[in-house]
Amino acid sequence: MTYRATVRGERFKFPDLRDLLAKANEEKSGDVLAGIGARNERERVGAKMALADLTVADIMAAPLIEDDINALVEKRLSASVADFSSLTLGALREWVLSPSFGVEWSASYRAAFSPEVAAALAKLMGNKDLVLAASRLRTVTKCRNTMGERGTFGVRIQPNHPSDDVAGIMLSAIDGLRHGCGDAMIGVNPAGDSVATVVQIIKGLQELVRHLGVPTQTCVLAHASTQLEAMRRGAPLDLLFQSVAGTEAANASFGVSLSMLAEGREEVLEHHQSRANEFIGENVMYFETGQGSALSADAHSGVDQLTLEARAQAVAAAFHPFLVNTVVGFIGPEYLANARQITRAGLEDHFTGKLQGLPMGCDVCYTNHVDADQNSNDDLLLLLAAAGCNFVMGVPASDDVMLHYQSTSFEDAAAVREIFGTKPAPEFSQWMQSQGWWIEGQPISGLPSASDVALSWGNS
Amino acid sequence: MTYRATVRGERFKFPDLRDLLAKANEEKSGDVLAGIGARNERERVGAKMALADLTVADIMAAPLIEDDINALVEKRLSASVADFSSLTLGALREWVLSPSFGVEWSASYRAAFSPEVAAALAKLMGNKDLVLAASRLRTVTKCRNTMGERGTFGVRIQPNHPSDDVAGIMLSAIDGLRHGCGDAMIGVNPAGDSVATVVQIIKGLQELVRHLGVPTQTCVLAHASTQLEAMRRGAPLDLLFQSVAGTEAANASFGVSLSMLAEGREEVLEHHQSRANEFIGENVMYFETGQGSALSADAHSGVDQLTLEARAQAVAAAFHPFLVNTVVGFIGPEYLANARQITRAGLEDHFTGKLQGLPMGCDVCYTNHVDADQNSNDDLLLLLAAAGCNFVMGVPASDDVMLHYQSTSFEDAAAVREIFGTKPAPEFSQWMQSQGWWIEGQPISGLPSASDVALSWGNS
Amino acid sequence: MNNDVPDVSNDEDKLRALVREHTPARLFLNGSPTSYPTKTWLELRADHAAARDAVTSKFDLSNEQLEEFLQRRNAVIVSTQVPSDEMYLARPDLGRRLLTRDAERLRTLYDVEPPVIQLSLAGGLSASAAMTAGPGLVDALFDASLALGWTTGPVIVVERARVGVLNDLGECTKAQIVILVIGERPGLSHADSVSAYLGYEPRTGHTDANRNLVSGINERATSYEMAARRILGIAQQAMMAGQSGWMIKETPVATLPSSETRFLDRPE
Amino acid sequence: MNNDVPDVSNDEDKLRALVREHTPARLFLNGSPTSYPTKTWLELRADHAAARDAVTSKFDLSNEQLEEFLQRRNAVIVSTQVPSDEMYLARPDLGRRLLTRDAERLRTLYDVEPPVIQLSLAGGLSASAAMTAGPGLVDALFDASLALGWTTGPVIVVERARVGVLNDLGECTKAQIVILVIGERPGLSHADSVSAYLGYEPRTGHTDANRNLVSGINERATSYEMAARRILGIAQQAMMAGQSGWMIKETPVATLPSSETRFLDRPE
Ligand code: B12
Ligand code: B12
Repeated sequence: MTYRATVRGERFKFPDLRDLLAKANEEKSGDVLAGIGARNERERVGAKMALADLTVADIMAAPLIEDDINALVEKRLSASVADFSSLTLGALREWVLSPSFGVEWSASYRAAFSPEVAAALAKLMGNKDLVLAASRLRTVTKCRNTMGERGTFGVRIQPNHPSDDVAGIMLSAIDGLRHGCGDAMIGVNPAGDSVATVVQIIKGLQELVRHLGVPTQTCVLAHASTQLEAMRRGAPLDLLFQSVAGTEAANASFGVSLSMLAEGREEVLEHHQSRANEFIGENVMYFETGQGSALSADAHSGVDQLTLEARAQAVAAAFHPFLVNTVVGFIGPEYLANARQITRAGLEDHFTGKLQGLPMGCDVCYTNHVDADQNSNDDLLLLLAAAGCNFVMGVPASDDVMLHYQSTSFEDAAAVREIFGTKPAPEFSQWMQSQGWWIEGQPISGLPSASDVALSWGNS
Repeated sequence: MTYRATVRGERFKFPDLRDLLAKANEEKSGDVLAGIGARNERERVGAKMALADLTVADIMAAPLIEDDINALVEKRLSASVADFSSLTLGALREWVLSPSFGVEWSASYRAAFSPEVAAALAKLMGNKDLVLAASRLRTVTKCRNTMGERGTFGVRIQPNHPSDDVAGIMLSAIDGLRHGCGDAMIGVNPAGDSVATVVQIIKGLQELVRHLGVPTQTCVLAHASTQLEAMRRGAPLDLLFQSVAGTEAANASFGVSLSMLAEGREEVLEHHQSRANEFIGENVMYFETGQGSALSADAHSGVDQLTLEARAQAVAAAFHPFLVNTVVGFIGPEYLANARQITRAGLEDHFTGKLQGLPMGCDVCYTNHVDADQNSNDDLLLLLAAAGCNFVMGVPASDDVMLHYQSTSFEDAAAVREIFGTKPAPEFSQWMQSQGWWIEGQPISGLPSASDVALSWGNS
Repeated sequence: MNNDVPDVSNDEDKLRALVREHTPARLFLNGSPTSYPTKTWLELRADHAAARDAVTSKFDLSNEQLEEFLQRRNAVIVSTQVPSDEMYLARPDLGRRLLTRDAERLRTLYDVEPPVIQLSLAGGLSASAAMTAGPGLVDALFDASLALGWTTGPVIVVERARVGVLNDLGECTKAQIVILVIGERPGLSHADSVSAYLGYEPRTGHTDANRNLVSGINERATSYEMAARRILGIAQQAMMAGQSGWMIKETPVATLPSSETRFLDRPE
Repeated sequence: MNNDVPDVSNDEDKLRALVREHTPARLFLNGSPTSYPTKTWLELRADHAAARDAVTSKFDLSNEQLEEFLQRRNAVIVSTQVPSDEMYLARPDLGRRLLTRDAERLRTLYDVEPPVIQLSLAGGLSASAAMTAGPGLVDALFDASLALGWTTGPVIVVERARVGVLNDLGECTKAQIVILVIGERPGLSHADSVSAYLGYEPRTGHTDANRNLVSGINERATSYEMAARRILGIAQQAMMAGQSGWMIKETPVATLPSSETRFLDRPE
């Protein structure tokens, strides 16, 4: 089916839905690389106009890609009370932006948005609309603590190390805790992929957490299969991590499938039974996504990267995750060329994720080969805080010494909490209070002593 | 005196303070146009390093420009209890960024920062730092209501008209009031400069305000001399407006001088005596500034545009203004090339203004000849709200049909208030309550009737 | 006061008519209080795309209508020191200075008898506006000057000019009043307005403090005759005062009565 | 628990030494809790400027050290379909495909007997890292392969390559294991690390799911011999399994003990 629009007398034609959705997307280098982006602003506006006139049913009629993610989405939607298939996207947008929507969504419509519709709505919104709409939606999850309540702002400590030196990882984690970070989790990307390394890091983190009594969860972001193997070898796993993408083929290139994730989740839940007193909820998965990953795996099927991101989120949604993280500027300029595209993508991902009911966080970040800097990173961090983002990263001085990119720091996260008057997860806040490390929410000034630091992870 | 720095083995030399300050500035097309900007990022960092090592006394030792603004600044500083001249800028930056600074500033240091030092500090801060530091500083002013209290966020209605049709102006103003905007002021830029036109608009606005009982102030942004003439001819003037720039020469090109402003202010205060019951304070001036105006008047004396902006603010500070507005993206790409530069400049201007004790607002805006769009405008609006900006503009659908640029809209301002949980000026909030136009801070849905609207300004 | 409270209304058409009659501003959008209706949001996006195009429109001397005008007015074409259209936006400094050889040319041309009024035209920030509204306004200024008995030189067209070029024009022509009709920056609602800036004996060193202007001139808003009357009214005041600039205020007599204002619907 | 509470400390030096010994991360900055100390902020800015430079560093085949290495290893130089250095970042798709004529050249060269191990080198996202660490690592891999009795072809240097070029290399050389040493994207603290990506009989259609790697290799962090041992350890596992990819996990034996980790101070 061909779609048409006229912009101030100029006519535009879009041969199919995929093309229309791609052309309606805001400018992204990845869509240009894929050869599907709008050729100019007038064409982009034309596509947005044509898109606004489609009904939700039009969008749902023909799946963009025939793969296992469709089935997952259909199952989800069929369980919901969605009844807006006859609305045009333009009208749906107005509803989603109306002040009462948040309440209605909480009650009934959390599971009612397909990824394609969520992404299409984002294409009909300005940045302020994305922030405003998302700020009205909260998703609360529980594992060893409670994330996502209004008024909270979580931080994952990301204490990576270029060669997985456990002592180095612990030192970074302690510095993060000192700043009130780590309520979302302490999550390490291991440099190596050996099961032994993963076991060692998980055990180290658990020791730290147990020793200090921190009500938080730990995670080691190896391949899911490596984490599961580590768990089988006795590592106490809190959260099972996996990167996911928006097509079956892209997930295959990551070495994962939906069944693998489902089975992994069951295995972790079972493992948690054996540590039942440690958990207050059954959200045990942690996913990372990010625009461009499917295209980078040459598995995008001609679909634009925002739609594919929303599909990756739909995968996450199927497994009741504790946290979902869009690592927005992580890959490089071939997918998001500059600060403006990264900022836009961060706000889009957060909105489409929240709309689909996810506990969205964002790794606000950029690589050294992209046209962005810490100032633009600050901007997106603050915008996402305004949007009610569940959590961000805390990386020592924002410099990830293993993954080689810049994210947000302990100081950044602490500043955001002050500016917005937000707090860590309730259990974590309480723990901070009880520790005496903080006075009125500020870390006590001066540095901890070396021996105390070493003691913190039982290494004297 | 020559300044030096070494960045990873590469040596940089800066022949004088002007050069050092210019090179330490973040990238701005205006500094490049003036031939004074850093040649590359390494040189920029080198300049920042050398700048951080200078003491405040070093900066104050030799004025950058010998003009009447210096005298003004010196008078201001000598009245304050400043005692940090021996601090390096690097150390001063750390103090200004420390959590206790806001309190100390409120008590003693409001008038202690010279524009050059304020601007230099901004050059040593990231965007987050600019937001954080500013968010701790509040300046409260009074005219017909109270602006700037913590928790408030003001909006100037800017109901401009391409040919000064008073009815058209009123219609725009009413739509703004309907959105809860207008507490900062209702301020019209007249298309023409005739005294008769200005009298007519001022009277029209006053009628509207009186008829509806709105506790706000009105302003017509003609040249100051035109406004004063209108006042003499019986127009009830609330605020006296003038654009100011950062050098005596640039102000001369605007047709103003410090003495003219001082005399104008006296005249307005006297006029207010005759309407004494209408005013609750003596802040009767409204100033607009913006990076690039001095260079555009070829009156920059080789000084960078951030320093000159801070100097323009120092002019404003001398006249106890009710509101100061940096019209940040107003002029064009020759001074701020794109969204990133506009965003940075907006945050800088707000910080340097606040630090100097001003009731800073910002016209978050862009022209159609610059590489920016409404999304980037949304970003800066939200960032400034986080920074505690006193007020922004409310322009119908963001489209100024006379000045030909895009600003922020009534809807944008209302959204910001919801996102940040901020309110209009207290008197205005109370008035809204009493009107029944709003239910729980939201305008009643639906449109006012044409006759009611016409009645609002007594034109039935 | 309470009887003035706007009510949910059944006469939306009347309200819309009132707005349309009085202003091109987009009022009473009737969406959510915190976001635009989808239609408005899309319109704004389309208008921005169009306005961006207007900025890059070229001042095309071979344009048919313009060519006819240039011939009829015996126009002299000069250029500022901006080397290319691409550099126009980035170099306002060069846009204020005539090319040396063009300045020489003008000096020679005007050596004999300086005119009272010198009319000039430039693309400025909206070449399309200058091309649409420029000729009509200049013609009207020409006729009105003639009627007042003021001599005028041949029209000067300045390529890639900024307002500050008035100084060089004054130096070269020695005219008593120099008027520069120049394209205003394009707006979102329309991109077809010119301003007329005016200086009394403009000379090197003069600034905006020494200039006056009438802005927002286009056929939708006013007739060129009316605009010309306003501009020459200011010129007359400047001649009487022996100076132009902020101290000269346009007199009410010349002010455009608001009843003359007209706005057409925006093209859909 | 309370006895573990860190206290204001007089032994900052000890803490700093502990950090320096264990990690290059910038820890315990001791500024305000919400902003960096000025010194740190300036360092980060300087490091970013330097990292941006590293991205644009060129993979310079005429570099003296590299030239010597290329000659010694009898290297074959080929290129991907990316037409210029400037387009490398924007076109990862082309960076995964060899130029047709270079692919042909390799096919002919390897027609006789496919090697067990094929070593290759590419600039990737940090040409300077590949030029610094590449030769040493490839030499170590060469020696270790020899010691294990595995045949190797001549080293292939691929200009403007992405990891996915492994497939074409596999197709052309028919080697059992193809190893690509490639510059990792530059970090803020250092920009001198390479990764070694490895595929078992790489063929068109293989994805990252079919590959393994060892990352973060540079002289500060580890000896090339140790890195080579780890990589060939994975190769050995892949040979045994008849496949490479996520199902192969590096065995602890080959894992670098953390005691071997060393970090030098960052250059000031
Ligand atoms: C960028 C990156 C990614 C991107 C890749 C997209 C892209 N276009 O670059 C994304 C986010 C998709 C990604 C995903 C994963 N990554 Co990764 N990634 C990196 C990173 C930061 C930089 C890589 C680089 O500079 N490459 C050089 C350039 C020239 O290569 P390229 O051709 O442009 O891009 C290719 C490679 O980056 C490759 N790649 C990236 N990660 C991985 C991981 C594996 C196992 C393989 C085989 C290939 C691979 O995929 C790209 C497309 O072919 C490295 C860390 C580092 N310091 O190197 C980790 C790293 C390589 N990734 C790692 C891991 C574990 C993963 C995941 C398995 C995580 C997970 N649990 O899902 C997934 C899935 C990987 C897969 N099988 O596809 C580990 C590998 C550990 C190991 N020794 O095996 C590393 C070392 C760091 C880490 N711990 O996260 N990754
Ligand atoms: C941009 C702008 C400015 C900028 C100019 C800087 C710049 N480089 O452009 C700034 C912010 C500095 C400015 C200041 C003022 N402006 Co102004 N400005 C405009 C605007 C929006 C666009 C002008 C344009 O497109 N010019 C075309 C290009 C090609 O010119 P340019 O050479 O690039 O730039 C020159 C002109 O813009 C000129 N200029 C700009 N404003 C004014 C005002 C006067 C009185 C004069 C003589 C010249 C002048 O200064 C620039 C440098 O020479 C117009 C509105 C409009 N729709 O046109 C109002 C407008 C021209 N300004 C106006 C006014 C009143 C002022 C102020 C007097 C306000 C005040 N009370 O201080 C000041 C001071 C002006 C002065 N004497 O210098 C009025 C003029 C009314 C009238 N008929 O006399 C207008 C019509 C709109 C308005 N009501 O604000 N302005």
